[in-house]
Amino acid sequence: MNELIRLLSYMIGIAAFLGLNLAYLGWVERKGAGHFQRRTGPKEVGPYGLLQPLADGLKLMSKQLIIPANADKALYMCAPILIMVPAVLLFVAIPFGEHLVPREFNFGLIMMFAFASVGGLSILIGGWGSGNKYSLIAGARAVSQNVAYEIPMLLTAINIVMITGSMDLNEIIRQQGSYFWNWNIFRLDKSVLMPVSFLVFFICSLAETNRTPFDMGECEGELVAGYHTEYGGMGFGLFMMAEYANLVIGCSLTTILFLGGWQSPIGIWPGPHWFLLKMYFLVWCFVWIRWTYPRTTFWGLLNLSWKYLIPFSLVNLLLTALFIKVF
Amino acid sequence: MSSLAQSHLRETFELNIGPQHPATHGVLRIKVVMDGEYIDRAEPILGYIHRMHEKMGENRTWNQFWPNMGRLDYLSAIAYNHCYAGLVERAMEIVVPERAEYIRVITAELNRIQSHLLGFGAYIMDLGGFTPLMYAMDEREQILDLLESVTGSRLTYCYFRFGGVYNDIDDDFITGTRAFIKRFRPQIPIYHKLVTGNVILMDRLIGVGPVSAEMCRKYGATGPVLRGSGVNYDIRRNEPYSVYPELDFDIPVYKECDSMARYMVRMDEMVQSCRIIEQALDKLPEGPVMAEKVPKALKPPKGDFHFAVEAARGTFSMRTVSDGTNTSYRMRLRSPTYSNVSLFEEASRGMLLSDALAFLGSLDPVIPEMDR
Amino acid sequence: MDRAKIKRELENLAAAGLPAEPVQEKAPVEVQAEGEAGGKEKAKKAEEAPRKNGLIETEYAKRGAHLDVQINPDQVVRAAEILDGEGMTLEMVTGVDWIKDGQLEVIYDYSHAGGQLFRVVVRARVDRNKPDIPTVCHIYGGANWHERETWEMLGINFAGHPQLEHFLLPEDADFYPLRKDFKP
Amino acid sequence: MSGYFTDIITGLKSLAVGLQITNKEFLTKPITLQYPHEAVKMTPRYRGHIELIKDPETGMNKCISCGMCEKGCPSGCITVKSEKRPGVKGKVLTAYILNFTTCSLCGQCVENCKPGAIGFSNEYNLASTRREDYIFDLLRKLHPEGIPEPEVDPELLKKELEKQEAAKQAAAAKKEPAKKAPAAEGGELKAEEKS
Repeated sequence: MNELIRLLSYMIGIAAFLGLNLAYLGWVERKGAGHFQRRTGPKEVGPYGLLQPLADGLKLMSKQLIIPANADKALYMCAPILIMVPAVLLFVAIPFGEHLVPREFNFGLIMMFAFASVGGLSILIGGWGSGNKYSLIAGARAVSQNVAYEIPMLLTAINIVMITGSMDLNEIIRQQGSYFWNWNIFRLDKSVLMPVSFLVFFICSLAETNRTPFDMGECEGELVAGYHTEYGGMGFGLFMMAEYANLVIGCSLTTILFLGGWQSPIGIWPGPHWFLLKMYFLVWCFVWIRWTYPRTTFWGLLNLSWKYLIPFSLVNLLLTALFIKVF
Repeated sequence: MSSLAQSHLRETFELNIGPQHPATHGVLRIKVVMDGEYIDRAEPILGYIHRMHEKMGENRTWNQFWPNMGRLDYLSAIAYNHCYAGLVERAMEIVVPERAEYIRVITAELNRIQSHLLGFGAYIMDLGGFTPLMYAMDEREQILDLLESVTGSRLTYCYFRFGGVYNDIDDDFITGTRAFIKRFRPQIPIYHKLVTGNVILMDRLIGVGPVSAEMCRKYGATGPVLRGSGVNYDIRRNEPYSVYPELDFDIPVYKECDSMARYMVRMDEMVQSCRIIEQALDKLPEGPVMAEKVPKALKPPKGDFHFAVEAARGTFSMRTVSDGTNTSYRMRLRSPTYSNVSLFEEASRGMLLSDALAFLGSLDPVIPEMDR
Repeated sequence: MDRAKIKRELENLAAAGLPAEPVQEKAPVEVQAEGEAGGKEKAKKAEEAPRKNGLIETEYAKRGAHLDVQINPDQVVRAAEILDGEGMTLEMVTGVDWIKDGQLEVIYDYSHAGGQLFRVVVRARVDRNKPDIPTVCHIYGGANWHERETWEMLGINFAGHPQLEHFLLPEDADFYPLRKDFKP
Repeated sequence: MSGYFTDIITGLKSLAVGLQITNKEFLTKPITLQYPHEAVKMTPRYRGHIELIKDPETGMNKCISCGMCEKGCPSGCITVKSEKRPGVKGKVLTAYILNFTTCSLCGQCVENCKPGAIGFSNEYNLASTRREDYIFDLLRKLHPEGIPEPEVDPELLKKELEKQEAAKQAAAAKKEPAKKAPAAEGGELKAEEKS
């Protein structure tokens, strides 16, 4: 019975956390974009435009759902739902605090990667199912991009597993003790390239979430809106929300693996607030980057992956193995 | 033969870029035959905003044709004003007062900066960076305010008149312009830091869309496209009009022939325009701004006349055939974008889609001017 | 670029074109005679008549061109070749409808792309009922669009043009708007 | 190989510089003008739609209904309606209709106007969903409270009446040659112009 109540409260909690994030990250992004560009961003609906997400949501929900004539109906309909599933599901494994975790899996890391790759699949389904050439190109791009970036990402994750000897996310955090020099990003005694490794992981999570400068899938300059060109109303809304959900997941994972999760950087009051602080800082960096850089080309992106990220993560893997053996 | 050998049967598909597409800033349509991500053939299709300005020139009096000049290239309308004024003044042999000529140059150069600023911002937006556009817009607003205070309009200027300009400039405008230049100069290095030096942008522009000087010649491409191909050709220098010979400025030329070169030409031209404006303000003589005795009902002599100016996008020239009446017998507008974009079909062959759009943006097309 | 050479060659070209039309063979003599006679009315009449083939050196400051040459329609390709060899660029192609003479005039504007100030205007007149003129597309790629537009607006048929399709006007346009007898 | 690492370093540096610039902009105040809450100040030379100018002495417009604005307009968007009233010098403007939907704000009409009866207004925030809202009667705009009647000059009225009477008499006297009546009218007009 107790377990049931616990599960129920976690479900409600996650749903609330997710909903709040999806709505207000959009607001944060628009407000941030505004201020990066010498303007103010949304400010008319509610104080500081805080009710803007509600207005947007209402607008999207009240729109008519149109299925294009030559779309594959089933695929077209299931793509936006499919993209939300892993995003929501993965919250189950994220340890927000030492005891604030819905379910501790001892293979949490693997699960994260396994489900995250469903996102790429749903983009392909959405792109293919729309029956639109722009969407199709975007879908193909997004998939090959995801494939290219999962390699360095996994290599980096293996690195962490080698250091901590565990795939349990909470265990990984626990091993990075309090004080920030114990975080994996600064574990120079395990491999001197750990900060670089963090950068690699960060870039990969940028690419995984399909955000500028790696938004090849939806680059509005070339492919109109990429894989969600044909989606309107809540279909589009789900794609947009999934982007933010993936953003939160990606940043959470980076926080867990490299920045010590809920551990305190100064040794006092460890808890979920540190987790959220670190995660939102990374989210902010994502927003910041988005409104600073232009988009890369597809070749530029693959070049980056194969010429820089993969060699670096491989070298790092070797170094870690060496360090662990020697020291 | 292995089944992995490349098949000669290529599967291509057609893709429409435009007429309503975020990559084209107007209603340009490009019918692209794609082979995967590569372009097999890209055919620009024009005419979505065709308004037959040339016919309008035939059934309006010379004075009545003025407002059309603001509606061709809405971004550098003053250069177009300049061309029309020069054309009819050449036909009528009207001598323009010196002050008016200086005012013409000052406003035309302000207009050029404004046009390049928007070109810069919109180009980076094409490449996915939205922020530089807003910074460029901020500076551009300052210019629009200045030009509004003297011409009365913000975009579709109808400011020049045969024999001078419509309004004299006042001290507020002069101090405002000087203040603007003072404010604008330090902005350019910031743009270069934020955008030009960015490794992502360099990766997208360097070596993309090569257009050789010979190709420019064959297609009649002018302006930053030609100067980005290493040809030092600028009507302001090579075919001097107005008071440009009295002013000291450089023509930026880049030899790389790629999109980056064209982009850099525009950026450097803004600096040169600042120089021109400063000198013109220093040299600004007193006197009238309209020639005396310009008849209200103009009747240029018979014959055909030609005049060319350097607009923001290249050589804009007009040819008119006058039959001695109060309307033109034939008015021909040669717009730079028309020639510049005509080389797109040949140059874009075999390009990646994203490169082709970076290339198209570097040609900086303004569609109403192209369609006329 | 050799100005004198361009002038000489174009002059020769225009002269070579003269005997091709038997009507025009007589005409220049006639005009000259009239000019010498100095009769006011006759001079006016000569002005009214369509221009004869030949090269005129115009004053740049007054006309905006240095050389103004009128040739036969079949010679425009040769003229383009001469000018192309000298590094000139084709700036625009356009046409004028001389409805009174029953002719259409095609005007080619050449300028020097290398930066020297030298503008050449090449004109050719075609019959209004049979407006055929060879294309210069294969020499100047840029002529493609200009010729296409001239065909569309004035109905001048550029023989050998790869793609004489509607361009600026709607696809079903069956009129030539820049012709003087066009009534919208 | 060294090029490989310098590429990475310069690349990362350029990216960092970009972030620095946007961050600086983030911390400075936005420069946008909150339009509906704050008004834009227009320059005095701003060319809005044209308007009739009130003569401060008489409180009337200065238009003499010559029609030069109508003729000079490239888009033909001006219609001047006027009529002759007894006892008033010249023609009286009854309506000055501007079809703003086709106006290109070129200012030819203002330049062509010899008496300086029209000028540019400073109105910029015109908005409507109906086309008819942009067919302005500028005379009505000038006098929103009602178009005042032009002052009748009693002397002129008397003269005119006399002339009309004379013309009538002349017409009655020479009834057969009807052709001469227009001549008399012409004379009347000329006299008016002189006065």
